[in-house]
Amino acid sequence: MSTVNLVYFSWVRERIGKGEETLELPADVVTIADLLAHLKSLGEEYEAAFEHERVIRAAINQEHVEHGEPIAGAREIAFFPPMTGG
Amino acid sequence: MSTVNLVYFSWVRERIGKGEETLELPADVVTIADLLAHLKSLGEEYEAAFEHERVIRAAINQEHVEHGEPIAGAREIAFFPPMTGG
Amino acid sequence: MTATVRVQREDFDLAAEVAALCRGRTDIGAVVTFSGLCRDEAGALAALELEHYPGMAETEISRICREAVARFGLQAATAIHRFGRIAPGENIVLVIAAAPHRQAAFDGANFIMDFLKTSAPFWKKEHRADGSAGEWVSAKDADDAARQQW
Amino acid sequence: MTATVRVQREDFDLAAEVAALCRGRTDIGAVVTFSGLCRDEAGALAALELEHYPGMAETEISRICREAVARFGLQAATAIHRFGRIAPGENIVLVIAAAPHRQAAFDGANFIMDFLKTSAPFWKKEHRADGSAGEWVSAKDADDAARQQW
Repeated sequence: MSTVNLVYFSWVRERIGKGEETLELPADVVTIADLLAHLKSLGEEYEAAFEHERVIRAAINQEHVEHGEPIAGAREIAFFPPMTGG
Repeated sequence: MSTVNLVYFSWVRERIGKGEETLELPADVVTIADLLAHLKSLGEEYEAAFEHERVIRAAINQEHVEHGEPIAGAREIAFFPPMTGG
Repeated sequence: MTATVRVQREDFDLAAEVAALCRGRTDIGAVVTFSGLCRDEAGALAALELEHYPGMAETEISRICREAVARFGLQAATAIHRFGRIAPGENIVLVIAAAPHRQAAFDGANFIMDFLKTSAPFWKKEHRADGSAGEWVSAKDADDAARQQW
Repeated sequence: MTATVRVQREDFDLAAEVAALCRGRTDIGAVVTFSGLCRDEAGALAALELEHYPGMAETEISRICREAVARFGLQAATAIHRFGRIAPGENIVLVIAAAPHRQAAFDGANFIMDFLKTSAPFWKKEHRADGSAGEWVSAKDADDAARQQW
Protein backbone atom coordinates (compact mmCIF):
# COMPACT_ATOMS: atom_id res chain seq x y z
CA MET A 1 0.00 0.00 0.00
CA SER A 2 1.16 3.50 -0.78
CA THR A 3 -0.39 6.85 0.04
CA VAL A 4 -0.93 9.47 -2.66
CA ASN A 5 -2.53 12.90 -2.82
CA LEU A 6 -5.01 13.24 -5.68
CA VAL A 7 -6.24 16.57 -7.09
CA TYR A 8 -9.05 17.13 -9.58
CA PHE A 9 -9.95 20.12 -11.73
CA SER A 10 -12.81 21.45 -13.86
CA TRP A 11 -15.60 18.96 -14.61
CA VAL A 12 -13.53 16.06 -13.26
CA ARG A 13 -13.62 17.84 -9.89
CA GLU A 14 -17.34 18.62 -10.23
CA ARG A 15 -18.30 15.04 -11.10
CA ILE A 16 -16.25 13.50 -8.29
CA GLY A 17 -17.60 16.14 -5.93
CA LYS A 18 -14.30 17.16 -4.39
CA GLY A 19 -11.09 18.89 -5.41
CA GLU A 20 -8.63 16.71 -3.53
CA GLU A 21 -8.29 13.61 -1.43
CA THR A 22 -5.64 11.29 -0.04
CA LEU A 23 -5.91 7.59 -0.91
CA GLU A 24 -4.16 4.37 0.02
CA LEU A 25 -3.41 2.50 -3.20
CA PRO A 26 -3.16 -1.30 -3.60
CA ALA A 27 0.25 -2.56 -4.72
CA ASP A 28 -1.06 -3.60 -8.14
CA VAL A 29 -1.76 0.03 -9.11
CA VAL A 30 1.43 0.72 -11.06
CA THR A 31 0.57 3.21 -13.79
CA ILE A 32 -1.79 6.16 -14.31
CA ALA A 33 -4.05 3.82 -16.30
CA ASP A 34 -4.14 1.38 -13.36
CA LEU A 35 -5.02 4.25 -11.06
CA LEU A 36 -7.88 5.37 -13.31
CA ALA A 37 -9.27 1.81 -13.34
CA HIS A 38 -8.96 1.64 -9.56
CA LEU A 39 -10.73 4.98 -9.08
CA LYS A 40 -13.58 3.91 -11.38
CA SER A 41 -14.17 0.95 -9.04
CA LEU A 42 -14.75 3.29 -6.09
CA GLY A 43 -18.18 4.59 -7.08
CA GLU A 44 -20.39 6.03 -9.78
CA GLU A 45 -19.10 9.59 -9.28
CA TYR A 46 -15.65 8.37 -10.36
CA GLU A 47 -17.18 6.35 -13.18
CA ALA A 48 -18.89 9.53 -14.42
CA ALA A 49 -15.73 11.61 -14.09
CA PHE A 50 -13.55 9.12 -15.98
CA GLU A 51 -16.19 7.77 -18.39
CA HIS A 52 -14.27 8.99 -21.43
CA GLU A 53 -10.89 7.94 -20.14
CA ARG A 54 -8.93 8.89 -23.24
CA VAL A 55 -9.66 12.60 -22.91
CA ILE A 56 -8.53 12.70 -19.28
CA ARG A 57 -5.15 14.39 -18.76
CA ALA A 58 -2.88 13.49 -15.88
CA ALA A 59 0.02 15.12 -14.07
CA ILE A 60 2.45 13.63 -11.57
CA ASN A 61 4.07 16.10 -9.20
CA GLN A 62 2.72 18.90 -11.42
CA GLU A 63 4.19 17.59 -14.68
CA HIS A 64 2.11 16.31 -17.60
CA VAL A 65 2.36 12.52 -18.07
CA GLU A 66 0.85 9.89 -20.37
CA HIS A 67 -1.50 7.20 -19.04
CA GLY A 68 1.24 4.59 -19.24
CA GLU A 69 3.48 6.49 -16.81
CA PRO A 70 4.43 4.62 -13.58
CA ILE A 71 3.22 6.40 -10.47
CA ALA A 72 5.98 5.18 -8.16
CA GLY A 73 7.31 8.08 -6.10
CA ALA A 74 4.36 10.34 -6.86
CA ARG A 75 3.48 12.78 -4.08
CA GLU A 76 0.66 14.42 -6.01
CA ILE A 77 -1.32 13.11 -8.96
CA ALA A 78 -3.77 15.36 -10.82
CA PHE A 79 -6.60 14.50 -13.23
CA PHE A 80 -8.31 17.06 -15.43
CA PRO A 81 -9.93 17.64 -18.85
CA PRO A 82 -8.06 19.13 -21.83
CA MET A 83 -7.00 22.65 -20.93
CA THR A 84 -8.80 25.74 -22.17
CA GLY A 85 -6.71 28.66 -20.91
CA GLY A 86 -5.22 31.50 -22.88
CA MET B 1 6.09 69.87 -73.54
CA SER B 2 4.46 69.07 -70.25
CA THR B 3 5.21 70.34 -66.75
CA VAL B 4 5.72 67.95 -63.85
CA ASN B 5 6.67 68.28 -60.20
CA LEU B 6 9.51 65.97 -59.20
CA VAL B 7 10.31 65.00 -55.61
CA TYR B 8 13.36 63.09 -54.36
CA PHE B 9 14.06 61.32 -51.08
CA SER B 10 16.94 59.85 -49.11
CA TRP B 11 20.24 59.50 -51.00
CA VAL B 12 18.54 60.30 -54.31
CA ARG B 13 17.69 63.70 -52.83
CA GLU B 14 21.21 64.10 -51.38
CA ARG B 15 22.96 63.24 -54.65
CA ILE B 16 20.78 65.53 -56.77
CA GLY B 17 21.17 68.24 -54.14
CA LYS B 18 17.51 69.19 -53.85
CA GLY B 19 14.27 67.68 -52.63
CA GLU B 20 11.98 68.93 -55.35
CA GLU B 21 11.84 70.74 -58.62
CA THR B 22 9.49 71.49 -61.49
CA LEU B 23 10.58 70.50 -64.98
CA GLU B 24 9.34 70.90 -68.53
CA LEU B 25 9.52 67.53 -70.24
CA PRO B 26 10.07 66.89 -73.97
CA ALA B 27 7.20 65.08 -75.70
CA ASP B 28 9.27 61.91 -76.22
CA VAL B 29 9.43 61.31 -72.45
CA VAL B 30 6.57 58.82 -72.14
CA THR B 31 7.42 56.45 -69.32
CA ILE B 32 9.21 56.53 -65.97
CA ALA B 33 12.19 54.88 -67.71
CA ASP B 34 12.23 57.66 -70.34
CA LEU B 35 12.13 60.23 -67.56
CA LEU B 36 15.08 58.61 -65.77
CA ALA B 37 17.08 58.66 -69.02
CA HIS B 38 16.15 62.31 -69.55
CA LEU B 39 17.16 63.28 -66.01
CA LYS B 40 20.52 61.50 -66.38
CA SER B 41 21.23 63.74 -69.36
CA LEU B 42 20.84 66.87 -67.22
CA GLY B 43 24.10 66.60 -65.28
CA GLU B 44 26.44 64.45 -63.25
CA GLU B 45 24.44 64.89 -60.02
CA TYR B 46 21.51 63.12 -61.73
CA GLU B 47 23.87 60.53 -63.19
CA ALA B 48 25.14 59.81 -59.67
CA ALA B 49 21.62 59.63 -58.21
CA PHE B 50 20.33 57.26 -60.88
CA GLU B 51 23.55 55.33 -61.54
CA HIS B 52 22.00 52.03 -60.43
CA GLU B 53 18.71 52.62 -62.17
CA ARG B 54 17.19 49.26 -61.31
CA VAL B 55 17.15 49.90 -57.56
CA ILE B 56 15.40 53.27 -57.97
CA ARG B 57 11.73 53.23 -56.95
CA ALA B 58 9.17 55.58 -58.48
CA ALA B 59 5.76 56.87 -57.51
CA ILE B 60 3.24 58.80 -59.62
CA ASN B 61 0.79 60.95 -57.69
CA GLN B 62 1.96 59.16 -54.50
CA GLU B 63 1.37 55.63 -55.77
CA HIS B 64 4.13 53.11 -56.44
CA VAL B 65 4.69 52.40 -60.15
CA GLU B 66 7.04 50.29 -62.28
CA HIS B 67 9.58 51.90 -64.62
CA GLY B 68 7.45 51.03 -67.64
CA GLU B 69 4.52 53.10 -66.36
CA PRO B 70 3.39 55.99 -68.65
CA ILE B 71 3.66 59.37 -66.95
CA ALA B 72 0.82 61.06 -68.84
CA GLY B 73 -1.37 62.95 -66.38
CA ALA B 74 1.18 62.89 -63.59
CA ARG B 75 1.09 65.92 -61.29
CA GLU B 76 3.85 64.64 -59.00
CA ILE B 77 6.54 62.04 -59.70
CA ALA B 78 8.81 60.80 -56.90
CA PHE B 79 12.12 58.94 -57.05
CA PHE B 80 13.68 57.23 -54.05
CA PRO B 81 15.75 54.22 -52.93
CA PRO B 82 14.19 51.03 -51.54
CA MET B 83 12.34 51.89 -48.35
CA THR B 84 13.73 51.15 -44.90
CA GLY B 85 10.95 52.14 -42.53
CA GLY B 86 9.32 50.08 -39.82
CA MET C 1 16.30 36.36 -15.75
CA THR C 2 14.69 36.67 -19.15
CA ALA C 3 11.20 35.36 -18.37
CA THR C 4 8.62 37.02 -16.13
CA VAL C 5 5.68 34.76 -15.29
CA ARG C 6 2.73 35.53 -13.05
CA VAL C 7 -0.62 33.85 -12.36
CA GLN C 8 -2.91 36.31 -10.64
CA ARG C 9 -6.50 37.31 -9.97
CA GLU C 10 -6.03 41.04 -10.64
CA ASP C 11 -5.78 42.71 -14.05
CA PHE C 12 -2.40 43.57 -15.62
CA ASP C 13 -1.07 46.79 -17.12
CA LEU C 14 0.17 46.25 -20.67
CA ALA C 15 2.23 49.44 -20.85
CA ALA C 16 3.86 48.87 -17.44
CA GLU C 17 4.87 45.32 -18.42
CA VAL C 18 6.37 46.44 -21.73
CA ALA C 19 8.18 49.30 -20.01
CA ALA C 20 9.58 46.95 -17.34
CA LEU C 21 10.89 44.61 -19.99
CA CYS C 22 12.57 47.36 -22.07
CA ARG C 23 13.82 49.62 -19.27
CA GLY C 24 17.44 50.74 -19.60
CA ARG C 25 18.06 48.68 -22.72
CA THR C 26 18.89 49.81 -26.24
CA ASP C 27 19.42 46.38 -27.79
CA ILE C 28 15.74 45.47 -28.25
CA GLY C 29 14.45 46.08 -31.77
CA ALA C 30 11.00 44.48 -31.64
CA VAL C 31 8.38 43.92 -28.97
CA VAL C 32 5.27 41.86 -29.72
CA THR C 33 2.44 41.68 -27.21
CA PHE C 34 -0.59 39.42 -27.23
CA SER C 35 -3.61 40.24 -25.09
CA GLY C 36 -6.36 37.64 -24.84
CA LEU C 37 -9.72 39.08 -23.81
CA CYS C 38 -12.99 37.64 -22.56
CA ARG C 39 -15.22 37.85 -25.61
CA ASP C 40 -18.99 37.91 -25.87
CA GLU C 41 -20.38 38.53 -29.32
CA ALA C 42 -23.96 37.51 -28.68
CA GLY C 43 -24.55 39.17 -25.30
CA ALA C 44 -25.24 35.73 -23.76
CA LEU C 45 -22.19 35.61 -21.51
CA ALA C 46 -22.13 37.18 -18.03
CA ALA C 47 -18.56 36.14 -17.27
CA LEU C 48 -15.97 33.39 -17.53
CA GLU C 49 -14.73 31.61 -14.43
CA LEU C 50 -11.06 30.68 -14.84
CA GLU C 51 -9.94 27.73 -12.75
CA HIS C 52 -6.26 26.82 -12.55
CA TYR C 53 -3.87 24.37 -10.95
CA PRO C 54 -1.83 26.51 -8.54
CA GLY C 55 1.87 25.82 -8.76
CA MET C 56 1.71 23.76 -11.94
CA ALA C 57 0.26 26.73 -13.86
CA GLU C 58 3.30 28.90 -13.05
CA THR C 59 5.74 26.02 -13.63
CA GLU C 60 4.25 25.09 -16.99
CA ILE C 61 4.11 28.69 -18.30
CA SER C 62 7.71 29.28 -17.16
CA ARG C 63 8.82 26.17 -19.01
CA ILE C 64 7.07 27.33 -22.20
CA CYS C 65 8.62 30.81 -21.93
CA ARG C 66 12.11 29.43 -21.37
CA GLU C 67 11.69 27.19 -24.42
CA ALA C 68 10.57 30.18 -26.53
CA VAL C 69 13.50 32.29 -25.31
CA ALA C 70 15.96 29.57 -26.30
CA ARG C 71 14.30 28.64 -29.59
CA PHE C 72 13.76 32.15 -30.99
CA GLY C 73 16.63 33.98 -29.30
CA LEU C 74 14.27 36.22 -27.36
CA GLN C 75 15.86 38.91 -25.21
CA ALA C 76 12.95 38.78 -22.78
CA ALA C 77 9.53 37.20 -22.39
CA THR C 78 6.59 37.93 -20.11
CA ALA C 79 3.47 35.84 -19.55
CA ILE C 80 0.69 36.78 -17.15
CA HIS C 81 -2.46 34.65 -16.84
CA ARG C 82 -5.43 35.67 -14.72
CA PHE C 83 -7.80 33.38 -12.82
CA GLY C 84 -11.17 33.89 -11.14
CA ARG C 85 -14.22 35.64 -12.56
CA ILE C 86 -13.56 37.66 -15.72
CA ALA C 87 -16.24 39.73 -17.48
CA PRO C 88 -16.56 40.31 -21.25
CA GLY C 89 -14.11 42.96 -22.41
CA GLU C 90 -11.66 42.16 -19.60
CA ASN C 91 -8.15 40.79 -20.05
CA ILE C 92 -7.43 37.08 -19.54
CA VAL C 93 -3.84 36.65 -20.63
CA LEU C 94 -0.84 38.75 -21.66
CA VAL C 95 2.24 37.50 -23.51
CA ILE C 96 5.18 39.71 -24.46
CA ALA C 97 8.22 38.74 -26.52
CA ALA C 98 11.21 41.01 -27.16
CA ALA C 99 13.92 40.33 -29.73
CA PRO C 100 16.47 42.15 -31.89
CA HIS C 101 14.33 41.58 -35.01
CA ARG C 102 10.63 41.42 -35.68
CA GLN C 103 10.07 37.84 -36.86
CA ALA C 104 11.61 36.34 -33.72
CA ALA C 105 9.37 38.51 -31.56
CA PHE C 106 6.25 37.53 -33.54
CA ASP C 107 7.19 33.83 -33.53
CA GLY C 108 8.08 33.86 -29.84
CA ALA C 109 4.78 35.37 -28.73
CA ASN C 110 2.80 33.12 -31.07
CA PHE C 111 4.66 29.99 -29.86
CA ILE C 112 4.08 30.86 -26.21
CA MET C 113 0.35 31.35 -26.85
CA ASP C 114 -0.02 28.10 -28.81
CA PHE C 115 1.64 26.06 -26.07
CA LEU C 116 -0.02 27.95 -23.24
CA LYS C 117 -3.44 27.15 -24.76
CA THR C 118 -2.81 23.40 -24.80
CA SER C 119 -0.38 22.85 -21.90
CA ALA C 120 -1.03 25.38 -19.14
CA PRO C 121 -3.52 23.99 -16.59
CA PHE C 122 -6.42 26.46 -16.89
CA TRP C 123 -10.09 25.74 -17.51
CA LYS C 124 -12.87 28.15 -18.44
CA LYS C 125 -16.48 27.86 -17.31
CA GLU C 126 -19.22 30.11 -18.64
CA HIS C 127 -21.60 32.09 -16.46
CA ARG C 128 -24.58 32.87 -18.65
CA ALA C 129 -26.29 36.25 -18.75
CA ASP C 130 -29.73 34.65 -18.27
CA GLY C 131 -28.57 33.06 -15.01
CA SER C 132 -28.76 29.49 -16.32
CA ALA C 133 -25.94 27.08 -15.59
CA GLY C 134 -23.05 27.60 -17.96
CA GLU C 135 -20.88 24.99 -19.62
CA TRP C 136 -17.20 24.27 -19.32
CA VAL C 137 -15.55 25.56 -22.49
CA SER C 138 -14.43 22.67 -24.72
CA ALA C 139 -10.86 22.37 -25.92
CA LYS C 140 -10.52 23.08 -29.63
CA ASP C 141 -8.91 20.70 -32.12
CA ALA C 142 -7.60 23.85 -33.81
CA ASP C 143 -5.53 24.61 -30.73
CA ASP C 144 -3.87 21.19 -30.84
CA ALA C 145 -3.24 21.67 -34.56
CA ALA C 146 -1.69 25.07 -33.89
CA ARG C 147 0.68 23.53 -31.38
CA GLN C 148 1.64 20.67 -33.70
CA GLN C 149 2.87 23.07 -36.37
CA TRP C 150 5.91 24.21 -34.32
CA MET D 1 -13.66 53.24 -39.45
CA THR D 2 -11.57 50.19 -38.58
CA ALA D 3 -8.09 51.55 -39.31
CA THR D 4 -6.30 54.30 -37.40
CA VAL D 5 -3.18 55.57 -39.17
CA ARG D 6 -0.86 58.36 -38.08
CA VAL D 7 2.57 59.59 -39.18
CA GLN D 8 4.00 61.83 -36.50
CA ARG D 9 7.17 63.20 -34.96
CA GLU D 10 6.15 62.63 -31.32
CA ASP D 11 6.18 59.31 -29.45
CA PHE D 12 3.03 57.18 -29.08
CA ASP D 13 1.41 55.62 -26.03
CA LEU D 14 0.94 51.86 -26.49
CA ALA D 15 -1.63 51.46 -23.72
CA ALA D 16 -3.69 54.45 -24.84
CA GLU D 17 -3.82 53.14 -28.42
CA VAL D 18 -4.91 49.66 -27.33
CA ALA D 19 -7.50 51.15 -24.97
CA ALA D 20 -8.88 53.39 -27.73
CA LEU D 21 -9.23 50.44 -30.05
CA CYS D 22 -11.00 48.21 -27.48
CA ARG D 23 -13.13 50.82 -25.71
CA GLY D 24 -16.76 49.87 -25.23
CA ARG D 25 -16.43 46.58 -27.12
CA THR D 26 -16.83 43.02 -25.86
CA ASP D 27 -16.43 41.25 -29.21
CA ILE D 28 -12.62 41.44 -29.42
CA GLY D 29 -10.86 38.26 -28.30
CA ALA D 30 -7.26 38.96 -29.28
CA VAL D 31 -5.09 42.06 -29.59
CA VAL D 32 -1.56 41.81 -30.98
CA THR D 33 0.77 44.81 -30.85
CA PHE D 34 4.12 45.26 -32.54
CA SER D 35 6.50 47.97 -31.37
CA GLY D 36 9.60 48.61 -33.45
CA LEU D 37 12.39 50.32 -31.53
CA CYS D 38 15.60 52.07 -32.47
CA ARG D 39 18.27 49.52 -31.61
CA ASP D 40 21.93 49.98 -30.87
CA GLU D 41 23.78 46.89 -29.75
CA ALA D 42 27.32 48.14 -30.19
CA GLY D 43 26.99 51.63 -28.73
CA ALA D 44 28.01 53.13 -32.09
CA LEU D 45 24.68 54.77 -32.92
CA ALA D 46 23.73 58.23 -31.67
CA ALA D 47 20.34 58.27 -33.37
CA LEU D 48 18.39 57.41 -36.51
CA GLU D 49 16.98 60.12 -38.74
CA LEU D 50 13.68 58.98 -40.26
CA GLU D 51 12.79 60.69 -43.53
CA HIS D 52 9.36 60.14 -45.07
CA TYR D 53 7.24 61.15 -48.03
CA PRO D 54 4.44 63.22 -46.48
CA GLY D 55 1.04 62.29 -47.81
CA MET D 56 2.14 59.11 -49.53
CA ALA D 57 3.31 57.63 -46.21
CA GLU D 58 -0.16 57.94 -44.68
CA THR D 59 -1.88 56.79 -47.88
CA GLU D 60 0.31 53.73 -48.26
CA ILE D 61 0.01 52.64 -44.61
CA SER D 62 -3.77 53.10 -44.76
CA ARG D 63 -3.93 50.94 -47.86
CA ILE D 64 -1.89 48.20 -46.14
CA CYS D 65 -4.09 48.33 -43.03
CA ARG D 66 -7.31 48.14 -45.05
CA GLU D 67 -5.95 45.14 -46.92
CA ALA D 68 -5.05 43.43 -43.64
CA VAL D 69 -8.49 44.15 -42.17
CA ALA D 70 -10.19 42.58 -45.21
CA ARG D 71 -7.82 39.65 -45.56
CA PHE D 72 -7.71 38.52 -41.91
CA GLY D 73 -11.13 39.73 -40.77
CA LEU D 74 -9.62 42.18 -38.31
CA GLN D 75 -12.04 44.12 -36.12
CA ALA D 76 -9.63 47.04 -35.92
CA ALA D 77 -6.10 48.00 -36.90
CA THR D 78 -3.80 50.82 -35.83
CA ALA D 79 -0.49 51.86 -37.38
CA ILE D 80 1.60 54.78 -36.16
CA HIS D 81 4.98 55.59 -37.71
CA ARG D 82 7.29 58.27 -36.36
CA PHE D 83 9.66 60.46 -38.34
CA GLY D 84 12.53 62.77 -37.39
CA ARG D 85 15.41 62.04 -35.03
CA ILE D 86 14.95 58.92 -32.89
CA ALA D 87 17.47 57.81 -30.25
CA PRO D 88 18.32 54.18 -29.32
CA GLY D 89 15.66 52.69 -27.07
CA GLU D 90 12.94 54.96 -28.50
CA ASN D 91 9.89 53.79 -30.43
CA ILE D 92 9.81 53.98 -34.24
CA VAL D 93 6.60 52.22 -35.20
CA LEU D 94 3.49 50.74 -33.59
CA VAL D 95 1.09 48.29 -35.21
CA ILE D 96 -2.01 46.90 -33.49
CA ALA D 97 -4.40 44.27 -34.82
CA ALA D 98 -7.60 43.16 -33.08
CA ALA D 99 -9.63 40.10 -34.02
CA PRO D 100 -12.04 37.58 -32.50
CA HIS D 101 -9.32 34.90 -32.44
CA ARG D 102 -5.59 34.94 -31.90
CA GLN D 103 -4.17 33.73 -35.21
CA ALA D 104 -5.94 36.44 -37.21
CA ALA D 105 -4.57 39.09 -34.85
CA PHE D 106 -1.01 37.68 -35.11
CA ASP D 107 -1.22 37.35 -38.90
CA GLY D 108 -2.76 40.81 -39.31
CA ALA D 109 -0.04 42.57 -37.33
CA ASN D 110 2.70 40.56 -39.01
CA PHE D 111 1.29 41.26 -42.49
CA ILE D 112 1.04 44.99 -41.83
CA MET D 113 4.65 45.09 -40.65
CA ASP D 114 5.98 43.09 -43.60
CA PHE D 115 4.27 45.39 -46.12
CA LEU D 116 5.01 48.54 -44.18
CA LYS D 117 8.73 47.65 -44.26
CA THR D 118 8.84 47.32 -48.03
CA SER D 119 6.08 49.70 -49.24
CA ALA D 120 5.74 52.63 -46.86
CA PRO D 121 7.97 55.54 -48.00
CA PHE D 122 10.35 55.92 -45.04
CA TRP D 123 14.13 55.95 -45.05
CA LYS D 124 16.54 55.67 -42.13
CA LYS D 125 19.87 57.45 -41.87
CA GLU D 126 22.34 56.76 -39.07
CA HIS D 127 23.89 59.44 -36.90
CA ARG D 128 27.01 57.89 -35.43
CA ALA D 129 28.04 58.26 -31.79
CA ASP D 130 31.59 59.34 -32.80
CA GLY D 131 30.17 62.23 -34.83
CA SER D 132 31.27 60.81 -38.19
CA ALA D 133 28.87 60.87 -41.13
CA GLY D 134 26.39 58.01 -40.92
CA GLU D 135 25.08 55.87 -43.73
CA TRP D 136 21.60 55.44 -45.12
CA VAL D 137 20.33 52.08 -43.88
CA SER D 138 20.19 49.54 -46.72
CA ALA D 139 17.01 47.68 -47.55
CA LYS D 140 17.23 44.02 -46.63
CA ASP D 141 16.57 41.17 -49.03
CA ALA D 142 15.01 39.40 -46.04
CA ASP D 143 12.31 42.07 -45.91
CA ASP D 144 11.39 41.49 -49.55
CA ALA D 145 11.33 37.75 -48.90
CA ALA D 146 9.07 38.27 -45.88
CA ARG D 147 6.63 40.21 -48.01
CA GLN D 148 6.66 37.63 -50.80
CA GLN D 149 5.47 34.90 -48.44
CA TRP D 150 1.98 36.41 -48.04
